[in-house]
Amino acid sequence: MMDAPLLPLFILMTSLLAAPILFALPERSARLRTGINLSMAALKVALVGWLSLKVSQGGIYDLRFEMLPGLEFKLQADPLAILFIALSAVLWLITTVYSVGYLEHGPHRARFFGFFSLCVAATVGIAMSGNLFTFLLFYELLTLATYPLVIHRGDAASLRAGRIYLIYTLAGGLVLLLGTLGLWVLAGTTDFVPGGVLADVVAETPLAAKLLFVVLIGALGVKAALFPFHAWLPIAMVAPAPVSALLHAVAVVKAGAFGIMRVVYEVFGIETAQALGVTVPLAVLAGITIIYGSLRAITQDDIKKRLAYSTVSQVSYITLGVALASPIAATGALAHLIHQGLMKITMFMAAGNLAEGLGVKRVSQMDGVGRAMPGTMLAFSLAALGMIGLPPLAGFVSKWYLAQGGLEAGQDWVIALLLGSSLLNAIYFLPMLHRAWFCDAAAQRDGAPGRPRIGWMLAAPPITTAVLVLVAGGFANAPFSPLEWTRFIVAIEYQE
Amino acid sequence: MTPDLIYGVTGIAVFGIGLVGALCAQERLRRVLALKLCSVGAGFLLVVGAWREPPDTPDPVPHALVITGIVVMVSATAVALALIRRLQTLEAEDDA
Amino acid sequence: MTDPLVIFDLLLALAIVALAVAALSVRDLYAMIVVFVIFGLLSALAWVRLSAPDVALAEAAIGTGVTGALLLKTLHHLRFASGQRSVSMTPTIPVPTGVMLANAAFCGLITLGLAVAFLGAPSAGPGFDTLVAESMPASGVDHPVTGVLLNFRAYDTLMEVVVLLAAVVAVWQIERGLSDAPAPEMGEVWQGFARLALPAIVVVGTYLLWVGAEAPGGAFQGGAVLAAVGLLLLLTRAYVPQPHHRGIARGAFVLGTGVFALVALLVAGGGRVAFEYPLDHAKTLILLIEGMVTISIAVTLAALFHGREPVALRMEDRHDT
Amino acid sequence: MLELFAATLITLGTVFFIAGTVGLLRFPDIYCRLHALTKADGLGLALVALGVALLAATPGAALRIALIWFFIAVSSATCGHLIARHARLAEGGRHD
Amino acid sequence: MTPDLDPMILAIFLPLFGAIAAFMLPRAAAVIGLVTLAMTTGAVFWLAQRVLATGAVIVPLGGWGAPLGIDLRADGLSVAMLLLTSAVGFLVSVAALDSLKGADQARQRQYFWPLWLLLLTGMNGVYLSTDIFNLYVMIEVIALAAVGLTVLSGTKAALRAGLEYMYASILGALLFLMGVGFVYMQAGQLDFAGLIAAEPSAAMSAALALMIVGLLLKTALFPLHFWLPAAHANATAPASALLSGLVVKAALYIFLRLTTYMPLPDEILITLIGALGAGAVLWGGVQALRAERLKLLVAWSTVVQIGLIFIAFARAGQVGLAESWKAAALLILAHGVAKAAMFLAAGRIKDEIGHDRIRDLDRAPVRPTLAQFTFALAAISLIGLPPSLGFIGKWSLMEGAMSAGYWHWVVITMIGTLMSVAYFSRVLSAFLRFDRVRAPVGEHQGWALADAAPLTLALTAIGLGLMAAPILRFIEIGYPFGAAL
Repeated sequence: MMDAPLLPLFILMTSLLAAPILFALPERSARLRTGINLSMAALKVALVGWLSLKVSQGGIYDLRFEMLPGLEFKLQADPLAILFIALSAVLWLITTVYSVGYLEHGPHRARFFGFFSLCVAATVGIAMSGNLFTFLLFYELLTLATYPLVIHRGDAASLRAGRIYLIYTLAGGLVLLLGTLGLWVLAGTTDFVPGGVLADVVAETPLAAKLLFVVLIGALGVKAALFPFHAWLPIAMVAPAPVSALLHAVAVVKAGAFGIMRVVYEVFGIETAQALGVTVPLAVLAGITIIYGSLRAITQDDIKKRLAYSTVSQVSYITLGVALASPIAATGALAHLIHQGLMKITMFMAAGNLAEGLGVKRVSQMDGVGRAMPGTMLAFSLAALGMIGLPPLAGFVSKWYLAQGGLEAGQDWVIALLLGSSLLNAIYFLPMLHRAWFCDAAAQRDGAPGRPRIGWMLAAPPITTAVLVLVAGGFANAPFSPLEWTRFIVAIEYQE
Repeated sequence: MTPDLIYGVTGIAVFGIGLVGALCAQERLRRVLALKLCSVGAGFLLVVGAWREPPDTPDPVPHALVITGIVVMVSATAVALALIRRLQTLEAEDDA
Repeated sequence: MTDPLVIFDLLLALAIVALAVAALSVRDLYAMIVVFVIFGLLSALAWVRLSAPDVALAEAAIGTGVTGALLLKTLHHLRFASGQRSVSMTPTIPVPTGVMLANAAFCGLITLGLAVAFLGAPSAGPGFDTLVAESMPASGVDHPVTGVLLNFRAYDTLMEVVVLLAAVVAVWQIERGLSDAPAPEMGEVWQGFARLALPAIVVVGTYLLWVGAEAPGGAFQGGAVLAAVGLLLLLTRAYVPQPHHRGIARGAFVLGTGVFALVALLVAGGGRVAFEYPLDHAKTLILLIEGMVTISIAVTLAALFHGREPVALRMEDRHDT
Repeated sequence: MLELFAATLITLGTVFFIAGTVGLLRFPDIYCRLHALTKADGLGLALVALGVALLAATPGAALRIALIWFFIAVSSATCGHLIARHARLAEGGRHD
Repeated sequence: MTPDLDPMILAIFLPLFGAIAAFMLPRAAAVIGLVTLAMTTGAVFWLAQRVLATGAVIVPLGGWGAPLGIDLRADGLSVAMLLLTSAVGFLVSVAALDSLKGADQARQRQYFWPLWLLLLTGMNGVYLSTDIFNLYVMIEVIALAAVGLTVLSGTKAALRAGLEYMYASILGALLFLMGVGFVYMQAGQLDFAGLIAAEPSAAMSAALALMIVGLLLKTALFPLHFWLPAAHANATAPASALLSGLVVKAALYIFLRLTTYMPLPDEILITLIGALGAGAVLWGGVQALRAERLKLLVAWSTVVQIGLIFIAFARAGQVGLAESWKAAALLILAHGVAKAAMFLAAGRIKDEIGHDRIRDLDRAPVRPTLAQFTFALAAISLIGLPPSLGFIGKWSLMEGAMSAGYWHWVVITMIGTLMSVAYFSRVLSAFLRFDRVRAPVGEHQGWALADAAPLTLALTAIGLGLMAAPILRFIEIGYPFGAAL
């Protein structure tokens, strides 16, 4: 089989090069734009499949490019990267279909899809970054590419939200720059190495190392919506549905969580971090975020805001799993990276369909929508049940591993936390399902005539992802399932 | 007391006076003149530096430099004055 | 027994400083210019005392003469433009006295510091004396200042001519052919004087240029004196610049720069670098350059005095942006 | 002998200059001032020039001094005329 | 007789002859200008190749050699500045072709080219000079040509700003000249080698102080920046781009050079210069936040960037100077490219929309999309977001400051970055707002060829970040400057 050392670069380029082409296309050539979008997305999925095959066979991909003396731009494709890229590639393909349908007659489509591509390129870059410096480059690119998407509507509300989003994320980026510089000055390298690069520094100047940890986690915590840096996420809900779907399920928050993973595992090294005594506070912070996000979600009437607070809560599962410093918890965290992505994107796309098809934007308007849009609501319900952790859905698998990991790490409170969180999830999701399926629509909508018209491009994506949620949970032990792949990664990170 | 000492201090004084004028003068024309004073002060310094106790002849290089400086300064002055003239014309048109 | 000349030096120095102060403090702008002209002439005298006749000539002709004429012309224009009103008005908000005093004190401190530095510097310190003396035979001229200007540091001099060119381009650009203040009516005596003076000035200017090779004088001084011809012609309205003269004027402006730069470039080759005149032709080349530069300087200075580009006056030009 | 004579001439010339200057400062209106200045200075200049010419080393130098005297005399006369003329015109303008 | 052509000589003489030709033949000025720019760029590339091959090169003009004669010297840093000048200059010239094409701009067209080519002569001269008096003459060439360009539009605001600029320029040059006088008195020499050899003394300190203050005035470091915003904001777009992107860099370059030859005698002075830079960053940032017009905002951002460059210079104190100049040089290059792009884009936006009031930008039914995009790209570099060259410069700045433990510079830089995000996002959010326009928005009005030059510049500003390592290696050629003289 042909060997392509530049494969990671090709994967990056499928979306990076698509962006300028999409920008340059005139607004009206919609078909061509859709064609480019879909073929690039499909190409990326194929390339990622090939790459993961090669990596599972032991292939090593490592591209370097000197930016400053000693400081390299470095792309690598390790299993952890593959996990994230695969998620992005698949969901990009699905979301692209959804966006094409969603924006069929909207304005500024050239701009939208250009930045959309850039955004995915940044996510892929973040995944494949071989050092913190490269990570920083893509992290900032992600901020810049998502800003125009967040304010896509161009009205006062979205601009206000955009400003808040920009302030949070750029400030976070600046702090990350500070942390990267600190790492570079302290350790003389910013490379991601399993086991970490800071063992010597921790031994010599633990205070500086602790400070560095706080700075880095603080910076990444902004994007990961870690309490107390989460406020931007619900506000950014003004963005169009596909943007919310992709950003919250994949790009932005996951980039933050992924970064925390890289920092704990490959900058500090899990043992060094444990020795430094920073993992438990991080786990506690994650725990607080989980509960806090769920509590806030209960009180939200706006569907997208409720989902957003749910994201705040759910993403911290990943942080929690990382911080517990147990291989089993880590497996759960990594699996949750995928599972939460699948579930959350389903729910956002479904919410978008409700708004598009029925004009339903609030929980209180959801009465009877199940009958009006059964496919969409079925998908939504599956994802919601998964979130709550109902076996055998995907969410159950990750929660199960997290709980076991908590036991293994001797942090018994995690069990209570997970149970409490599941309970809260049920409290804010089940009423939605109840309204959708068991309440009468007529009470609210004055005899909405017939079925709402949404095209297949809107209807199919959430159903597809919902099926994936089922599959990921049900066939968790199959080869190439997310769970199997995460075991492969954990073996590397824990250097077993 | 030799001429170089006397005129050196003179040159620095003239430079200083020009500096005050350049910073404080109100009228546009006077500011140009103040700058010209500064340039004369700088010229003094170079000419003084070139001076040698007679019968030695002075160093010709600074003389050349000062001549260059004088020509440069008249060019700059001409441009500044042209600006002033045009501005005044425009402002007078506005008043009218 | 002090040298009586020291007393003269001291008095002259005092007068120079006093005139400088007077130029900045006298209220009337016309008086200011007159005081400045006297100041310039006395400075030139001081430079003669410092054995710098070339510089004195240049300062008297260009630094004082041409500058004074430019200032007077501008003042005349300002008074005309503002309709005989006092020109001392400024569009800026008056600076508070406190700020002025602070500025003055600040400048005074700087001046004191400079004076201390000056007194600490070596008197008649190291210089180029020996180097110039050694290199003069290879320079092609006999007068050291000319040697420095046209040979050792010819590049500086070329750029100085470029500055003049830039100035005249900028001035033509700035003054958009707007109507000028009318020339003052001078009378017949003046006309007669001009007729008498013009040829004499031409002779003097050419003489200064020619003599520059071995004695004080040279292109700049000669050019300035010749520029006086232009000033006289313009003032007497014996010559009124016409739009169709612009081509010739442009040619005259760039003549010095162009020839200078061309010569500098063309002598390079065969192991020589730019500006390295072959020794046999050095004198000729320098004279050629000086001649062309003199013409340019004379015409340029006169054009700077005249100010605006001679374009056909149309109403729409007045608001040309 | 010659030097003494020259010195006397120069001193005398200086006296006239001083007298002219005093006149410039003390006389009431522009015409009187102009009168004092042109007359006294014209004579003073001539005397000083003559004295200096006597001291000149070469005939060429003496000739140059004579030329200088001539041109200054002519230009100062012209200047005097111009000033007076300007003054009268300005006055006429005021009376109208 | 075939003259020996030397790229250094060509870099100075080509624009000079071009200026003469453009002045003599006003109708063909644009063609002459473009050809000259292209040829000058070629000469500079030739020079770059020579410097790459052999290291620093020297031409003793007139064959005399310093100190009697004047030497031209090209090393990595000077060639980098030359490349910046001619390449940015070429693209700005292309943009000028379009932005000065109006029927009422005949005079502007006629005078733009000779003035700009004279300006180029002066700047190239500065970058190759090794003699402080020659530098004085060169900065005067620059000053006169730059003032001419500033007032090209002939509006009253431009003239007022131009006059203020003229005063500041002359004063700065005269302070420099006075410093030259002191150097002569003490050292008896005017070339850089003489400066290195000179003993420290009161006269040399005075000389250094005078020259530095003069240069700071010309480069507009806070609080000597008073002339800059109005001058840069009121000039026509291509002139603004040249003034802001290139002209202030000449004085900055002399400053960098001078301080390597005459080291600042005291740590306090370096801190002071850094503190002035910090003042520029903060004050300029506040003013940019308050600016009502787009071009004024961009001009204030220049004040900020100049301050940042001086912080980069001072970032690691006296000990760090051997490295700090590189960070400063990177920022100079980055700002040169990005600011030129930004001013051109701002000019395009103003042309298309008809005004540049930030408050009303979002009311415009016409959106010059490409110019707005260019503006955003340039802002990325100016804010210092990766992977732009501005980011690399800022990284170097902060890295040096952190390694030396000078945390205050890190903090100031971060505050400055946040402020720049704030003031640029004022503009960018206006671009992206649509709900205040009643008429249908013509979003693609701006796909004109005129956008090509600024867009290229903006993309270059970002792409150059990827080239930072070779750029750094290149500007180090011939360093330390003194040893190779």
